[in-house]
Amino acid sequence: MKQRILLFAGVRSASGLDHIDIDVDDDATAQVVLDELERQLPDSGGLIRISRLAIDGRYVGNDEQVGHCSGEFALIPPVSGG
Amino acid sequence: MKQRILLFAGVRSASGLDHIDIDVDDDATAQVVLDELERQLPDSGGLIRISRLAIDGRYVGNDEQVGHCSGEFALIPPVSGG
Amino acid sequence: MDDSRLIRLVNEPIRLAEWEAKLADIDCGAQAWFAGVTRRTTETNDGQTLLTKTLFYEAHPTMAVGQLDQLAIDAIGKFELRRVVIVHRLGEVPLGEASVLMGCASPHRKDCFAALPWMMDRLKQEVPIWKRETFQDESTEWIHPEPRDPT
Amino acid sequence: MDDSRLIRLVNEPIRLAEWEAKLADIDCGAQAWFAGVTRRTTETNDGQTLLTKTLFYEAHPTMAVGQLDQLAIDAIGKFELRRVVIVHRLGEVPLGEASVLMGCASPHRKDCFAALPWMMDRLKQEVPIWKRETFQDESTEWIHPEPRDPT
Repeated sequence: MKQRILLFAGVRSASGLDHIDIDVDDDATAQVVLDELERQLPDSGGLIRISRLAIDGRYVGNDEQVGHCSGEFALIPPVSGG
Repeated sequence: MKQRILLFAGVRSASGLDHIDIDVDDDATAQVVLDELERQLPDSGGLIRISRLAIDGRYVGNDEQVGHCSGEFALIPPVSGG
Repeated sequence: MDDSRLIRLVNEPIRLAEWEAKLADIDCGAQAWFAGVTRRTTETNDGQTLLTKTLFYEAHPTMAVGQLDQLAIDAIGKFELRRVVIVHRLGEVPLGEASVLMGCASPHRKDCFAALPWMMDRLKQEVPIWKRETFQDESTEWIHPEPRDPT
Repeated sequence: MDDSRLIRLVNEPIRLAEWEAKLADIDCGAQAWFAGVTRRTTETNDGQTLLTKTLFYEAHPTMAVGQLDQLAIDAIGKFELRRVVIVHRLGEVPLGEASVLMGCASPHRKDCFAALPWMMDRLKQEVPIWKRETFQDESTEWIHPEPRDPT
Protein backbone atom coordinates (compact mmCIF):
# COMPACT_ATOMS: atom_id res chain seq x y z
CA MET A 1 0.00 0.00 0.00
CA LYS A 2 1.22 3.49 -0.78
CA GLN A 3 1.52 5.74 2.26
CA ARG A 4 2.15 9.47 2.32
CA ILE A 5 4.23 10.57 5.28
CA LEU A 6 4.50 14.17 6.44
CA LEU A 7 8.00 15.42 7.24
CA PHE A 8 9.01 18.14 9.68
CA ALA A 9 11.87 20.21 11.02
CA GLY A 10 15.34 18.73 10.50
CA VAL A 11 14.09 15.99 8.16
CA ARG A 12 12.09 18.42 6.07
CA SER A 13 15.00 20.82 5.97
CA ALA A 14 17.60 18.20 4.97
CA SER A 15 15.40 16.58 2.32
CA GLY A 16 13.71 19.69 0.97
CA LEU A 17 10.45 17.72 1.15
CA ASP A 18 7.38 18.30 3.29
CA HIS A 19 6.12 14.77 2.56
CA ILE A 20 7.23 11.56 0.94
CA ASP A 21 5.26 8.64 -0.55
CA ILE A 22 6.49 5.15 0.14
CA ASP A 23 5.26 1.63 -0.60
CA VAL A 24 4.76 -0.62 2.41
CA ASP A 25 3.11 -3.99 2.95
CA ASP A 26 -0.28 -3.98 4.67
CA ASP A 27 1.19 -5.75 7.69
CA ALA A 28 4.26 -3.53 7.92
CA THR A 29 5.05 -2.26 11.40
CA ALA A 30 5.93 1.34 12.23
CA GLN A 31 9.55 0.18 12.49
CA VAL A 32 9.42 -1.06 8.89
CA VAL A 33 8.06 2.34 7.82
CA LEU A 34 10.85 4.10 9.71
CA ASP A 35 13.45 1.79 8.12
CA GLU A 36 12.09 2.52 4.65
CA LEU A 37 12.16 6.26 5.34
CA GLU A 38 15.74 5.96 6.52
CA ARG A 39 16.62 4.13 3.29
CA GLN A 40 14.99 6.76 1.11
CA LEU A 41 16.26 9.76 3.07
CA PRO A 42 19.82 8.76 3.91
CA ASP A 43 20.87 12.33 4.75
CA SER A 44 18.48 12.17 7.73
CA GLY A 45 19.32 8.63 8.76
CA GLY A 46 20.59 9.45 12.22
CA LEU A 47 17.62 11.67 12.92
CA ILE A 48 15.03 9.21 11.60
CA ARG A 49 16.50 6.50 13.83
CA ILE A 50 15.46 8.56 16.89
CA SER A 51 12.14 9.71 15.42
CA ARG A 52 8.66 8.35 16.09
CA LEU A 53 5.77 7.72 13.76
CA ALA A 54 2.38 9.30 14.41
CA ILE A 55 -0.92 8.45 12.75
CA ASP A 56 -3.81 10.91 12.96
CA GLY A 57 -2.05 12.89 15.65
CA ARG A 58 -1.16 9.97 17.93
CA TYR A 59 2.19 8.33 18.43
CA VAL A 60 2.28 4.64 17.47
CA GLY A 61 4.59 2.02 18.96
CA ASN A 62 7.33 0.80 16.66
CA ASP A 63 5.95 -2.75 16.71
CA GLU A 64 2.37 -1.77 15.77
CA GLN A 65 1.19 -2.95 12.34
CA VAL A 66 0.35 0.24 10.50
CA GLY A 67 0.88 -0.52 6.79
CA HIS A 68 -2.87 -0.85 6.19
CA CYS A 69 -3.90 2.28 8.13
CA SER A 70 -5.70 5.00 6.24
CA GLY A 71 -4.96 7.95 8.52
CA GLU A 72 -2.46 10.78 8.19
CA PHE A 73 1.10 9.55 8.75
CA ALA A 74 3.73 11.87 10.18
CA LEU A 75 7.38 11.39 11.00
CA ILE A 76 8.03 13.12 14.31
CA PRO A 77 11.71 13.75 15.07
CA PRO A 78 12.63 14.53 18.69
CA VAL A 79 10.71 17.64 19.69
CA SER A 80 12.08 20.91 21.01
CA GLY A 81 9.09 23.15 21.66
CA GLY A 82 8.71 25.37 24.69
CA MET B 1 12.73 53.24 80.19
CA LYS B 2 9.45 54.02 78.45
CA GLN B 3 8.96 52.18 75.17
CA ARG B 4 6.27 52.75 72.58
CA ILE B 5 5.19 49.56 70.85
CA LEU B 6 3.20 49.51 67.61
CA LEU B 7 0.24 47.12 67.51
CA PHE B 8 -1.25 45.40 64.45
CA ALA B 9 -4.07 43.23 63.17
CA GLY B 10 -5.80 41.10 65.83
CA VAL B 11 -4.07 42.86 68.74
CA ARG B 12 -4.88 46.30 67.37
CA SER B 13 -8.43 45.23 66.69
CA ALA B 14 -9.04 43.69 70.14
CA SER B 15 -7.44 46.58 72.05
CA GLY B 16 -8.64 49.44 69.89
CA LEU B 17 -5.06 50.78 70.09
CA ASP B 18 -2.46 51.19 67.35
CA HIS B 19 0.30 51.55 69.94
CA ILE B 20 0.91 51.25 73.63
CA ASP B 21 3.54 52.78 75.91
CA ILE B 22 5.06 50.58 78.59
CA ASP B 23 7.80 50.94 81.20
CA VAL B 24 10.61 48.39 81.01
CA ASP B 25 14.03 48.09 82.61
CA ASP B 26 17.04 48.88 80.44
CA ASP B 27 18.17 45.26 80.59
CA ALA B 28 14.72 43.80 79.88
CA THR B 29 14.63 41.05 77.26
CA ALA B 30 12.10 40.87 74.43
CA GLN B 31 10.35 38.16 76.46
CA VAL B 32 9.91 40.60 79.34
CA VAL B 33 8.41 43.14 76.94
CA LEU B 34 6.03 40.51 75.56
CA ASP B 35 5.04 39.48 79.11
CA GLU B 36 4.32 43.09 80.03
CA LEU B 37 2.21 43.53 76.87
CA GLU B 38 0.28 40.40 77.73
CA ARG B 39 -0.37 41.75 81.21
CA GLN B 40 -1.60 45.10 79.90
CA LEU B 41 -3.63 43.66 77.03
CA PRO B 42 -5.23 40.60 78.59
CA ASP B 43 -7.85 40.27 75.82
CA SER B 44 -4.99 39.47 73.41
CA GLY B 45 -3.04 37.24 75.78
CA GLY B 46 -3.19 34.10 73.67
CA LEU B 47 -2.21 36.00 70.55
CA ILE B 48 0.65 37.90 72.20
CA ARG B 49 2.05 34.62 73.49
CA ILE B 50 2.63 33.52 69.87
CA SER B 51 3.75 36.96 68.65
CA ARG B 52 7.27 38.24 68.03
CA LEU B 53 8.87 41.55 68.80
CA ALA B 54 10.53 43.54 66.01
CA ILE B 55 12.78 46.57 66.40
CA ASP B 56 13.39 48.84 63.42
CA GLY B 57 11.91 46.29 61.06
CA ARG B 58 13.88 43.25 62.27
CA TYR B 59 12.69 40.41 64.41
CA VAL B 60 14.52 40.07 67.71
CA GLY B 61 15.04 36.87 69.67
CA ASN B 62 13.03 36.56 72.87
CA ASP B 63 16.20 36.43 74.98
CA GLU B 64 17.78 39.57 73.51
CA GLN B 65 18.10 42.51 75.87
CA VAL B 66 16.08 45.27 74.23
CA GLY B 67 14.88 47.51 77.06
CA HIS B 68 17.49 50.16 76.32
CA CYS B 69 16.99 50.18 72.53
CA SER B 70 15.91 53.43 70.91
CA GLY B 71 14.40 52.06 67.69
CA GLU B 72 10.79 51.53 66.64
CA PHE B 73 9.25 48.62 68.56
CA ALA B 74 6.48 46.57 66.93
CA LEU B 75 4.50 43.61 68.16
CA ILE B 76 4.15 41.20 65.24
CA PRO B 77 1.46 38.56 65.67
CA PRO B 78 1.62 35.51 63.37
CA VAL B 79 1.42 36.78 59.81
CA SER B 80 -1.08 35.83 57.13
CA GLY B 81 -0.11 37.75 54.01
CA GLY B 82 -0.11 36.32 50.52
CA MET C 1 17.73 48.48 45.72
CA ASP C 2 19.19 47.70 42.26
CA ASP C 3 16.94 46.93 39.33
CA SER C 4 17.00 43.18 39.94
CA ARG C 5 14.37 43.63 42.67
CA LEU C 6 11.08 45.45 42.62
CA ILE C 7 9.01 45.47 45.82
CA ARG C 8 5.73 47.34 46.12
CA LEU C 9 2.79 47.62 48.49
CA VAL C 10 -0.23 48.95 46.60
CA ASN C 11 -3.80 49.92 47.40
CA GLU C 12 -5.24 49.36 43.93
CA PRO C 13 -6.00 46.20 41.92
CA ILE C 14 -2.89 44.36 40.74
CA ARG C 15 -2.77 44.01 36.96
CA LEU C 16 -0.22 41.51 35.69
CA ALA C 17 0.10 43.53 32.50
CA GLU C 18 1.57 46.46 34.45
CA TRP C 19 4.37 44.35 35.89
CA GLU C 20 5.07 41.93 33.05
CA ALA C 21 7.87 44.01 31.49
CA LYS C 22 9.77 44.19 34.79
CA LEU C 23 11.01 40.62 34.36
CA ALA C 24 12.58 41.27 30.96
CA ASP C 25 16.21 40.15 30.77
CA ILE C 26 17.72 39.05 27.51
CA ASP C 27 19.75 36.29 29.16
CA CYS C 28 16.75 34.78 30.92
CA GLY C 29 14.81 32.05 29.12
CA ALA C 30 12.30 31.64 31.92
CA GLN C 31 9.77 33.93 33.57
CA ALA C 32 7.26 32.74 36.14
CA TRP C 33 4.46 34.46 38.00
CA PHE C 34 2.28 33.54 40.93
CA ALA C 35 -0.86 35.42 41.92
CA GLY C 36 -2.66 34.75 45.17
CA VAL C 37 -6.33 35.54 44.69
CA THR C 38 -9.22 35.99 47.13
CA ARG C 39 -11.09 32.68 47.03
CA ARG C 40 -14.75 32.24 47.86
CA THR C 41 -14.62 28.84 49.52
CA THR C 42 -12.44 27.47 52.30
CA GLU C 43 -12.74 23.88 53.49
CA THR C 44 -12.05 23.59 57.21
CA ASN C 45 -10.33 20.60 58.82
CA ASP C 46 -13.66 19.34 60.15
CA GLY C 47 -15.23 19.29 56.68
CA GLN C 48 -17.17 22.56 56.81
CA THR C 49 -17.18 24.95 53.87
CA LEU C 50 -16.71 28.59 54.84
CA LEU C 51 -17.80 31.23 52.36
CA THR C 52 -15.64 34.33 52.18
CA LYS C 53 -17.29 37.63 51.32
CA THR C 54 -14.14 39.72 51.15
CA LEU C 55 -10.64 40.07 52.57
CA PHE C 56 -8.86 43.05 54.07
CA TYR C 57 -5.06 43.24 54.36
CA GLU C 58 -3.02 45.29 56.81
CA ALA C 59 0.77 45.60 57.00
CA HIS C 60 3.58 47.07 59.00
CA PRO C 61 4.50 48.78 55.75
CA THR C 62 8.15 49.74 56.20
CA MET C 63 9.01 46.44 57.85
CA ALA C 64 7.05 44.49 55.20
CA VAL C 65 8.95 46.17 52.38
CA GLY C 66 12.25 45.51 54.14
CA GLN C 67 11.41 41.86 54.76
CA LEU C 68 10.18 41.37 51.19
CA ASP C 69 13.37 42.92 49.85
CA GLN C 70 15.48 40.65 52.04
CA LEU C 71 13.40 37.71 50.85
CA ALA C 72 14.13 38.70 47.24
CA ILE C 73 17.86 39.09 47.97
CA ASP C 74 17.93 35.65 49.59
CA ALA C 75 16.02 34.10 46.66
CA ILE C 76 18.47 35.62 44.18
CA GLY C 77 21.30 34.13 46.25
CA LYS C 78 19.71 30.71 46.62
CA PHE C 79 18.43 30.29 43.05
CA GLU C 80 19.83 31.62 39.80
CA LEU C 81 17.41 34.52 39.47
CA ARG C 82 18.09 37.78 37.65
CA ARG C 83 14.81 39.53 38.42
CA VAL C 84 12.30 39.38 41.25
CA VAL C 85 9.04 41.33 41.44
CA ILE C 86 6.82 41.25 44.53
CA VAL C 87 3.63 43.28 44.74
CA HIS C 88 1.26 43.00 47.71
CA ARG C 89 -2.05 44.77 47.85
CA LEU C 90 -3.36 46.25 51.10
CA GLY C 91 -6.87 47.25 52.14
CA GLU C 92 -9.87 45.42 50.76
CA VAL C 93 -9.21 42.71 48.16
CA PRO C 94 -12.55 41.50 46.76
CA LEU C 95 -13.28 37.96 45.58
CA GLY C 96 -11.38 37.01 42.45
CA GLU C 97 -8.81 39.79 42.79
CA ALA C 98 -5.13 39.30 43.55
CA SER C 99 -3.70 40.13 46.97
CA VAL C 100 -0.16 39.20 45.98
CA LEU C 101 1.82 38.90 42.76
CA MET C 102 5.29 37.38 42.66
CA GLY C 103 7.42 37.04 39.58
CA CYS C 104 10.93 35.93 38.80
CA ALA C 105 13.19 35.48 35.80
CA SER C 106 16.07 33.03 35.42
CA PRO C 107 18.24 31.68 32.62
CA HIS C 108 16.64 28.22 32.97
CA ARG C 109 13.17 27.30 34.09
CA LYS C 110 14.06 25.04 37.01
CA ASP C 111 15.21 28.05 39.05
CA CYS C 112 11.96 29.95 38.53
CA PHE C 113 9.94 26.87 39.40
CA ALA C 114 11.92 26.27 42.59
CA ALA C 115 12.04 29.92 43.64
CA LEU C 116 8.35 30.82 43.44
CA PRO C 117 7.07 28.33 46.05
CA TRP C 118 10.06 29.07 48.28
CA MET C 119 9.36 32.82 48.12
CA MET C 120 5.65 32.35 48.81
CA ASP C 121 6.35 30.07 51.79
CA ARG C 122 8.70 32.61 53.25
CA LEU C 123 6.32 35.50 52.65
CA LYS C 124 3.63 33.60 54.51
CA GLN C 125 5.96 32.89 57.45
CA GLU C 126 7.83 36.15 57.94
CA VAL C 127 6.43 39.21 56.25
CA PRO C 128 4.34 41.41 58.57
CA ILE C 129 1.13 41.45 56.57
CA TRP C 130 -2.17 40.17 57.95
CA LYS C 131 -5.53 39.37 56.47
CA ARG C 132 -8.94 39.79 57.99
CA GLU C 133 -11.65 37.52 56.65
CA THR C 134 -15.19 38.76 56.26
CA PHE C 135 -17.45 35.76 55.80
CA GLN C 136 -20.75 35.73 53.96
CA ASP C 137 -22.58 36.00 57.32
CA GLU C 138 -20.69 39.31 57.92
CA SER C 139 -18.62 37.83 60.77
CA THR C 140 -14.96 38.85 60.65
CA GLU C 141 -11.74 37.24 61.83
CA TRP C 142 -8.10 38.29 61.79
CA ILE C 143 -6.04 35.34 60.57
CA HIS C 144 -3.10 34.50 62.84
CA PRO C 145 -1.90 30.98 62.09
CA GLU C 146 -0.25 29.10 64.96
CA PRO C 147 3.51 29.19 64.28
CA ARG C 148 4.70 25.79 63.04
CA ASP C 149 8.18 26.29 64.47
CA PRO C 150 7.83 28.47 67.59
CA THR C 151 11.04 30.32 68.43
CA MET D 1 -13.05 21.34 24.76
CA ASP D 2 -14.85 22.80 27.78
CA ASP D 3 -13.82 26.16 29.19
CA SER D 4 -11.36 24.66 31.67
CA ARG D 5 -8.79 24.35 28.85
CA LEU D 6 -7.60 26.88 26.33
CA ILE D 7 -5.00 25.77 23.78
CA ARG D 8 -3.72 28.06 21.05
CA LEU D 9 -0.95 28.16 18.47
CA VAL D 10 -0.32 31.76 17.45
CA ASN D 11 1.89 33.62 15.00
CA GLU D 12 1.99 36.91 16.85
CA PRO D 13 3.72 38.04 20.06
CA ILE D 14 2.24 36.52 23.20
CA ARG D 15 1.00 39.17 25.63
CA LEU D 16 0.29 37.89 29.12
CA ALA D 17 -2.32 40.61 29.53
CA GLU D 18 -4.43 39.05 26.78
CA TRP D 19 -4.64 35.71 28.53
CA GLU D 20 -4.66 36.73 32.20
CA ALA D 21 -8.45 36.75 32.53
CA LYS D 22 -8.73 33.18 31.23
CA LEU D 23 -7.57 31.78 34.57
CA ALA D 24 -10.29 33.53 36.55
CA ASP D 25 -12.23 31.17 38.82
CA ILE D 26 -13.82 32.39 42.00
CA ASP D 27 -12.97 29.18 43.86
CA CYS D 28 -9.28 29.29 42.91
CA GLY D 29 -6.94 31.11 45.27
CA ALA D 30 -3.89 30.43 43.09
CA GLN D 31 -2.90 31.36 39.56
CA ALA D 32 0.52 30.66 38.10
CA TRP D 33 2.12 31.43 34.77
CA PHE D 34 5.27 30.33 33.03
CA ALA D 35 6.70 32.01 29.95
CA GLY D 36 9.55 30.50 27.96
CA VAL D 37 11.47 33.32 26.33
CA THR D 38 14.12 33.38 23.59
CA ARG D 39 17.41 33.72 25.45
CA ARG D 40 20.57 35.22 23.98
CA THR D 41 23.16 33.00 25.65
CA THR D 42 23.45 29.24 25.90
CA GLU D 43 26.27 27.55 27.81
CA THR D 44 27.32 24.29 26.19
CA ASN D 45 28.50 21.26 28.15
CA ASP D 46 32.10 21.97 27.14
CA GLY D 47 31.99 25.49 28.57
CA GLN D 48 31.42 27.46 25.36
CA THR D 49 28.90 30.27 25.20
CA LEU D 50 26.69 30.24 22.12
CA LEU D 51 24.97 33.45 21.14
CA THR D 52 21.49 33.11 19.69
CA LYS D 53 20.34 35.64 17.12
CA THR D 54 16.78 34.40 16.78
CA LEU D 55 14.58 31.31 16.99
CA PHE D 56 12.07 29.88 14.55
CA TYR D 57 9.37 27.41 15.61
CA GLU D 58 7.56 24.88 13.43
CA ALA D 59 4.76 22.51 14.46
CA HIS D 60 2.61 19.70 13.24
CA PRO D 61 -0.26 22.01 14.12
CA THR D 62 -3.26 19.69 14.45
CA MET D 63 -1.26 17.08 16.31
CA ALA D 64 0.37 19.72 18.53
CA VAL D 65 -3.02 21.12 19.56
CA GLY D 66 -4.31 17.60 20.24
CA GLN D 67 -1.27 16.68 22.32
CA LEU D 68 -1.40 19.96 24.24
CA ASP D 69 -5.08 19.44 24.98
CA GLN D 70 -4.40 15.90 26.21
CA LEU D 71 -1.56 17.26 28.32
CA ALA D 72 -3.98 19.79 29.86
CA ILE D 73 -6.58 17.05 30.50
CA ASP D 74 -3.95 14.90 32.19
CA ALA D 75 -2.70 17.83 34.29
CA ILE D 76 -6.26 18.58 35.44
CA GLY D 77 -6.62 14.91 36.39
CA LYS D 78 -3.27 14.70 38.18
CA PHE D 79 -3.38 18.01 40.04
CA GLU D 80 -6.35 19.93 41.38
CA LEU D 81 -6.54 22.44 38.54
CA ARG D 82 -9.67 24.26 37.40
CA ARG D 83 -8.15 26.15 34.46
CA VAL D 84 -5.25 25.53 32.09
CA VAL D 85 -4.08 27.90 29.35
CA ILE D 86 -1.34 26.94 26.88
CA VAL D 87 -0.25 29.28 24.10
CA HIS D 88 2.66 28.44 21.81
CA ARG D 89 3.98 30.83 19.22
CA LEU D 90 5.16 29.60 15.79
CA GLY D 91 7.41 31.23 13.21
CA GLU D 92 10.14 33.59 14.28
CA VAL D 93 10.40 34.42 17.99
CA PRO D 94 12.99 37.19 18.49
CA LEU D 95 15.24 37.56 21.53
CA GLY D 96 13.35 38.47 24.69
CA GLU D 97 9.96 37.40 23.33
CA ALA D 98 7.92 34.45 24.59
CA SER D 99 7.65 31.24 22.58
CA VAL D 100 5.35 29.57 25.09
CA LEU D 101 2.99 30.68 27.83
CA MET D 102 1.42 28.24 30.27
CA GLY D 103 -0.98 29.13 33.02
CA CYS D 104 -3.07 27.27 35.54
CA ALA D 105 -5.47 28.01 38.38
CA SER D 106 -6.14 25.88 41.45
CA PRO D 107 -7.85 26.30 44.81
CA HIS D 108 -4.49 26.05 46.63
CA ARG D 109 -1.06 27.11 45.44
CA LYS D 110 0.72 23.79 45.79
CA ASP D 111 -1.19 22.36 42.82
CA CYS D 112 -0.24 25.24 40.52
CA PHE D 113 3.38 25.00 41.61
CA ALA D 114 3.49 21.25 40.98
CA ALA D 115 1.56 21.37 37.71
CA LEU D 116 3.54 24.02 35.84
CA PRO D 117 6.92 22.19 35.75
CA TRP D 118 5.14 18.90 35.01
CA MET D 119 3.31 20.44 32.06
CA MET D 120 6.46 22.08 30.69
CA ASP D 121 8.43 18.83 30.96
CA ARG D 122 5.74 16.97 29.09
CA LEU D 123 5.44 19.65 26.42
CA LYS D 124 9.16 19.39 25.83
CA GLN D 125 9.01 15.61 25.55
CA GLU D 126 5.89 14.97 23.51
CA VAL D 127 4.39 17.90 21.67
CA PRO D 128 5.36 18.03 17.98
CA ILE D 129 6.90 21.50 17.92
CA TRP D 130 10.49 22.14 16.91
CA LYS D 131 12.82 25.07 17.14
CA ARG D 132 15.51 26.14 14.75
CA GLU D 133 18.34 28.19 16.23
CA THR D 134 19.93 30.97 14.25
CA PHE D 135 23.19 31.89 15.95
CA GLN D 136 24.89 35.28 15.82
CA ASP D 137 27.21 33.96 13.08
CA GLU D 138 24.09 33.24 10.94
CA SER D 139 24.55 29.46 11.18
CA THR D 140 21.30 27.57 11.80
CA GLU D 141 20.42 24.31 13.48
CA TRP D 142 17.20 22.40 14.04
CA ILE D 143 17.12 21.27 17.65
CA HIS D 144 16.38 17.55 18.07
CA PRO D 145 17.40 16.43 21.56
CA GLU D 146 18.41 12.78 21.94
CA PRO D 147 15.45 11.02 23.58
CA ARG D 148 16.21 10.31 27.24
CA ASP D 149 13.96 7.24 27.30
CA PRO D 150 13.96 5.74 23.81
CA THR D 151 10.84 3.64 23.10
